[in-house]
Amino acid sequence: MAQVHFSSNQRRLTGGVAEIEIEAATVRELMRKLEEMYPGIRAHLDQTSATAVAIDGDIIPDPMYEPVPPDAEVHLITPLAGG
Amino acid sequence: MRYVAPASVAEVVALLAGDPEARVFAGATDLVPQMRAGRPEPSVAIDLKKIPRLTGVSLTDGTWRIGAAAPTADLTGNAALAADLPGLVYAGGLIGSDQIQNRATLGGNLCNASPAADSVPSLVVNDAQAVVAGPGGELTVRVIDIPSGPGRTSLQPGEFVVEFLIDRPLPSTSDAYLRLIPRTEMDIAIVGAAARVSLDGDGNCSSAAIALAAVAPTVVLVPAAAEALVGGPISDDVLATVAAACAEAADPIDDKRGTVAYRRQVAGVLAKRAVLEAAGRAGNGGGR
Amino acid sequence: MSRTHVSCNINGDDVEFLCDAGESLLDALRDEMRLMGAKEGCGTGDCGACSILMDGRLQCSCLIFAPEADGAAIVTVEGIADGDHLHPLQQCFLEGAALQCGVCTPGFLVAAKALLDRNPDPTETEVRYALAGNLCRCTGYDKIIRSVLAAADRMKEEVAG
Amino acid sequence: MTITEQRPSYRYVGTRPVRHDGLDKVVGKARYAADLVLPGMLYGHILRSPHAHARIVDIDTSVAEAMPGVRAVITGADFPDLPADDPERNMTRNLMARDKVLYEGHAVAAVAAATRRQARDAAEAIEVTYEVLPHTLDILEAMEPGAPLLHDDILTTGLDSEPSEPSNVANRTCYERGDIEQGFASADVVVEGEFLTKPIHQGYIEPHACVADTGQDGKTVIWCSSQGHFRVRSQTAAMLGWDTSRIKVIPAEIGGGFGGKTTIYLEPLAVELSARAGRPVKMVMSRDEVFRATGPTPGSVIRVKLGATGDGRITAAKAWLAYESGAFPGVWAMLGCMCVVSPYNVENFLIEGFEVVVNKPVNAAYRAPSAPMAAFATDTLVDEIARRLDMDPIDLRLLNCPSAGDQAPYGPKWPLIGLRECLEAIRDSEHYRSAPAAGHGRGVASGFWFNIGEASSATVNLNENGTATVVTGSPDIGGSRASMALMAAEELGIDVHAIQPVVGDTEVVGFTDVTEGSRATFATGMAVVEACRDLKGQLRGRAARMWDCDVEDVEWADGRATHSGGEHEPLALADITAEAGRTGGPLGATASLNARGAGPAFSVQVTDVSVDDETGRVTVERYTTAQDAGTAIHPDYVEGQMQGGVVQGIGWALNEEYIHDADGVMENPGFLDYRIPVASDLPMIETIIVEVPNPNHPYGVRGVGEVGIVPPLPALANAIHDATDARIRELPMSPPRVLAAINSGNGA
Repeated sequence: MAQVHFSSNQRRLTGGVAEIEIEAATVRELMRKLEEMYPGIRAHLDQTSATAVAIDGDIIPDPMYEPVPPDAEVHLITPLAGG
Repeated sequence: MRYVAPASVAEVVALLAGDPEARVFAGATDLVPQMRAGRPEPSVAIDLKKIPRLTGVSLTDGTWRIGAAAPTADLTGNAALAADLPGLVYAGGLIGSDQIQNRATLGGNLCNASPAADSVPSLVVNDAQAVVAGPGGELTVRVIDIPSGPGRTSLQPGEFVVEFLIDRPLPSTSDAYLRLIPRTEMDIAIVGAAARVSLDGDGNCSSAAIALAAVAPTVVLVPAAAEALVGGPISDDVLATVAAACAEAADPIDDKRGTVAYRRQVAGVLAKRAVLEAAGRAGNGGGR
Repeated sequence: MSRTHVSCNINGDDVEFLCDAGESLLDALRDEMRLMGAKEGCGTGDCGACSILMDGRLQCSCLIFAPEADGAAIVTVEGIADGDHLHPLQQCFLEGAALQCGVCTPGFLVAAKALLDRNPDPTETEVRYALAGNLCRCTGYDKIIRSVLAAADRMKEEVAG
Repeated sequence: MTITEQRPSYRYVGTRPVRHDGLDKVVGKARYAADLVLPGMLYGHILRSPHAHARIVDIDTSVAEAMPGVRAVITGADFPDLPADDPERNMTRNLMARDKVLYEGHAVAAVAAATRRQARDAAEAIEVTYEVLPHTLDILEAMEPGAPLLHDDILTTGLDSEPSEPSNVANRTCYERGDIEQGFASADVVVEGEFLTKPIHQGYIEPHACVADTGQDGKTVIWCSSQGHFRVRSQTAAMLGWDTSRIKVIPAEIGGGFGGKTTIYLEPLAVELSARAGRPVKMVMSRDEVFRATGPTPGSVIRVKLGATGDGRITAAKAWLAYESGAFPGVWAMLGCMCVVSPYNVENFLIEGFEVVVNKPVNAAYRAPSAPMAAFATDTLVDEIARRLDMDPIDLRLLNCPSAGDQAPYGPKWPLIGLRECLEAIRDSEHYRSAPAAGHGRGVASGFWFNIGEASSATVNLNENGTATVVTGSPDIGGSRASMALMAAEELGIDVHAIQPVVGDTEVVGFTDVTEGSRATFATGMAVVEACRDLKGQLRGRAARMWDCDVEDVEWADGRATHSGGEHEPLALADITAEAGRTGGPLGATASLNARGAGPAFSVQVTDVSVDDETGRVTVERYTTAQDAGTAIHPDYVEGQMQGGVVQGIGWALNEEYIHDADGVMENPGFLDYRIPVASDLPMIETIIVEVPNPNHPYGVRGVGEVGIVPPLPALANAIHDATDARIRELPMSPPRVLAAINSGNGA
């Protein structure tokens, strides 16, 4: 089970839930399940530019097909820019 | 635009007389940036650097003659001049980089008429005269009478500066120039202050002149500061009076480089320091 | 308007070119002579990337009207090596990693050469002030200053040796 | 100096060879974009808005089109208008205004003509009728209801309730953890302040330049100066509405970028002008244009409040950050939020950030974007805590230092990081152990930057003489070619100068993301290593064929094949490449990857300054920086990045700023009054390379390009305070501002 953490912005869509466990093999599956649980969350993530995920601390900018290891820690965040 | 490089003052006078859009230049360190910023090109750019009289630096009969088109590097490289007029030479060595100092000139620094021109306060405290050529021949004008406002001079159409005349300083006399810039090089002065001080045998100040840059539309002489100095030793009290007189004489503006309050305060600080530096050299006999 | 004819010596070669009177020597070197070593970083004499020597004097070629070069001897970065033998400054810049992007490097080399020609044994402070007219945004100047000092040492050794 | 944690010893990695592209650069032969000349080439010139905010009523190009030498004139109407949800829409509207100009310097039209002069004259002859609109330049003013609106479609995202009216605030970002009330309640010391910074330009010495040659076949070739030619291709395609396969981009040498060349400004205009004129078109910006129209980093207003216990443990942090993005929104406030307290373990925090548009040039990335301003606030206040508690500022930071497994404020757990090692390196440095000279003030600060991975490709070809060519898609902005060659040399076991590292164009190497986020040596280096390892497998196979043995019996080490049974004389790489045609053909390998596991970067710095208390002039007397490089592949260029970052930070702290007049016109668009540091302003910048290898890279590389710019802002503010008792919370700390602070006696 991956642990998915929500930022305070995102908690508006999760009814205040800060952290849940989800069984998902890929980010795509994880997103599908999140959308089922919290309708509108994907649009919210797009709108707030939270289109990257951090899986066990590694920030992945375009993650849809990314595998999610068991017990991974997942955060939904902004893709980084750099100079 | 046409480019011409006449060989004589008379040719320059004739060119200027025939074309009000013609312009003389030497280093072009102001002209080129102004053209790039959109100022119209002159019809004719008259290069003064091929006229030996305008690029020479010489001492004759107790008077220094500095060509208006001599690059300031030729001042800093002249040991005898630097011994006599260390403040002026130091000021010339502050104008931009080595690259700039191989082009920039006292004539250009004066006639571009920036209130922040580094060499002008030193010319003024040394009571420099400018030889001006024009349709009516040559005349000699005090340098302080030439700037009339930012970018403006009292020179009439067809006139240009040929050379500067500065009497050698008397014994136990020296000058100094200090400026405040944010970096160590390459900036325009936020404030500049020049001082010329003469000491008598007792170490009392016998004559003085203080001039400020970048605190008014033109260079400012501060007679009140000079008066405070003359007649006694250069004490902390006197220096405080000098600083206050300079802050009072300053009439600056707020702009991208500094504020009114800053310029007033620092004008006093730099004037005080310039007096001390000049007096220190004068106390060692000055340049003689 | 007819163009101005200029004859001069560049890096040891007598050359002639035509230019507009208001054109900078920098543009003439690059456009007419195809000498691309001098760069335009500012066009106003503030960055030194276009530094050249004209009659032995270090100058910003962006501030020189091209016709001023008539009769002059000009040295650009392309002219400071002795054939295939690099100038000690060039060698020390390479060994000392004194360049990152390299666009300011030609100007620094010419300015540093002007310094060492006039002062073969400069202090760190003298080097810093002599190169204050050359902007570098990559290096923080540290390795440039060290490399100029190293070149000065090497040139003294060559003279002594 | 280098302080290294345990790691393998290497033969080439960590050495300091002369860079491969160095010779061309010291003899003036290196080819930058502005150096290219093509037969028949025209010159382009852009007409720019004189107004900060105005509606374009009409553009009349007829006079310009009839002028001598003019071959093409274009305006915004000549490009497709991208739909509102297209991610490149703002980019295209920045390159050429449509409907409205949003800042002074915004491009309105462009001309191609036979000479530069003709192009400029024609551009100036284009008649634009503007309806001038009210403008807004100040972040806080722009956030107010009723402020002049730049866009009528910005509805702030991230608010508790969806706004119904548009505003200049693009988004609100929030990070929150623990109980902030309780955190402050348990604090013995609470410090807070508001910190202001101005927009700062990257200040690369080479202005933007490109040449485009568009043929009758509908294809174009672009030579340009950029940090990423694949992005030039995609952005140019987006603006033109073209398929990317019609565009080939050839990277020229790049004369500095620092983030400012991660986006485009000229290329689609040059392509379109070239298409219309049927001739190649060169476009080169003036320095003035670079300042007015290309990428500064944002100005900011940041309010931070910190609480700490009496023994120095930070218990709570509250941060409010507003970043101005220029005329179109960016991601700057979000990044600032993610960095603002990251060098500290804080259990309770509330971080809130706002992205605000104003009538200034559109911001671009600049070296650790958004982190320096955030650190300026936080690390100044941390210094105040240390003073209040009479604690050593390094000890205070060590006490609150995160390490692997701690939760970073922006969410995930920290991987292996080297902040502690950097703090210890400074604490133990000769600089820190010796007292500052009399009258000098000392300041310390730390900084964080993420570093990123992204996509990279590399092709390594072995030549018949035993040399190798390494082709990557990463423009080299600071010596990365030398790093690629060193890693390839280490892998293949051949001399670093037997390797020719090359930056390939968009048609000869696989897709590679922009050189940004300190990623080139990390991610592209990883691709080079992967390709080399593939080649080593091939080399073993070829040796097996030459020896007629099983490949399992061939080992590869130190650049040669050895037979495990010792039955054959070892074969050097050159022996195998010489026979390659007879053993299966040329030897080459390609690797393309999306690099994972970028290692976060930290830097800790200490500086001593003197302050003239009568004029407010600050002199940097001494400076030492420690930075975790992971592994320094080429230490010279690691030091160069560290020193360059520090000096850019010094410029930002002391003198650099965008100055606009009341009409929104930039007052200092040149190096005379936009004051980047000159050589005589500085001491030597002493470097301590800390090496805590990144376990996710074959050689332990972290990026080194960015984090060095983060600590100088607070380090200098802290040093100035130490020297004068004046706490300055607004940049730049120029002489007038420092003197005003001294005059007002504002000790914190």
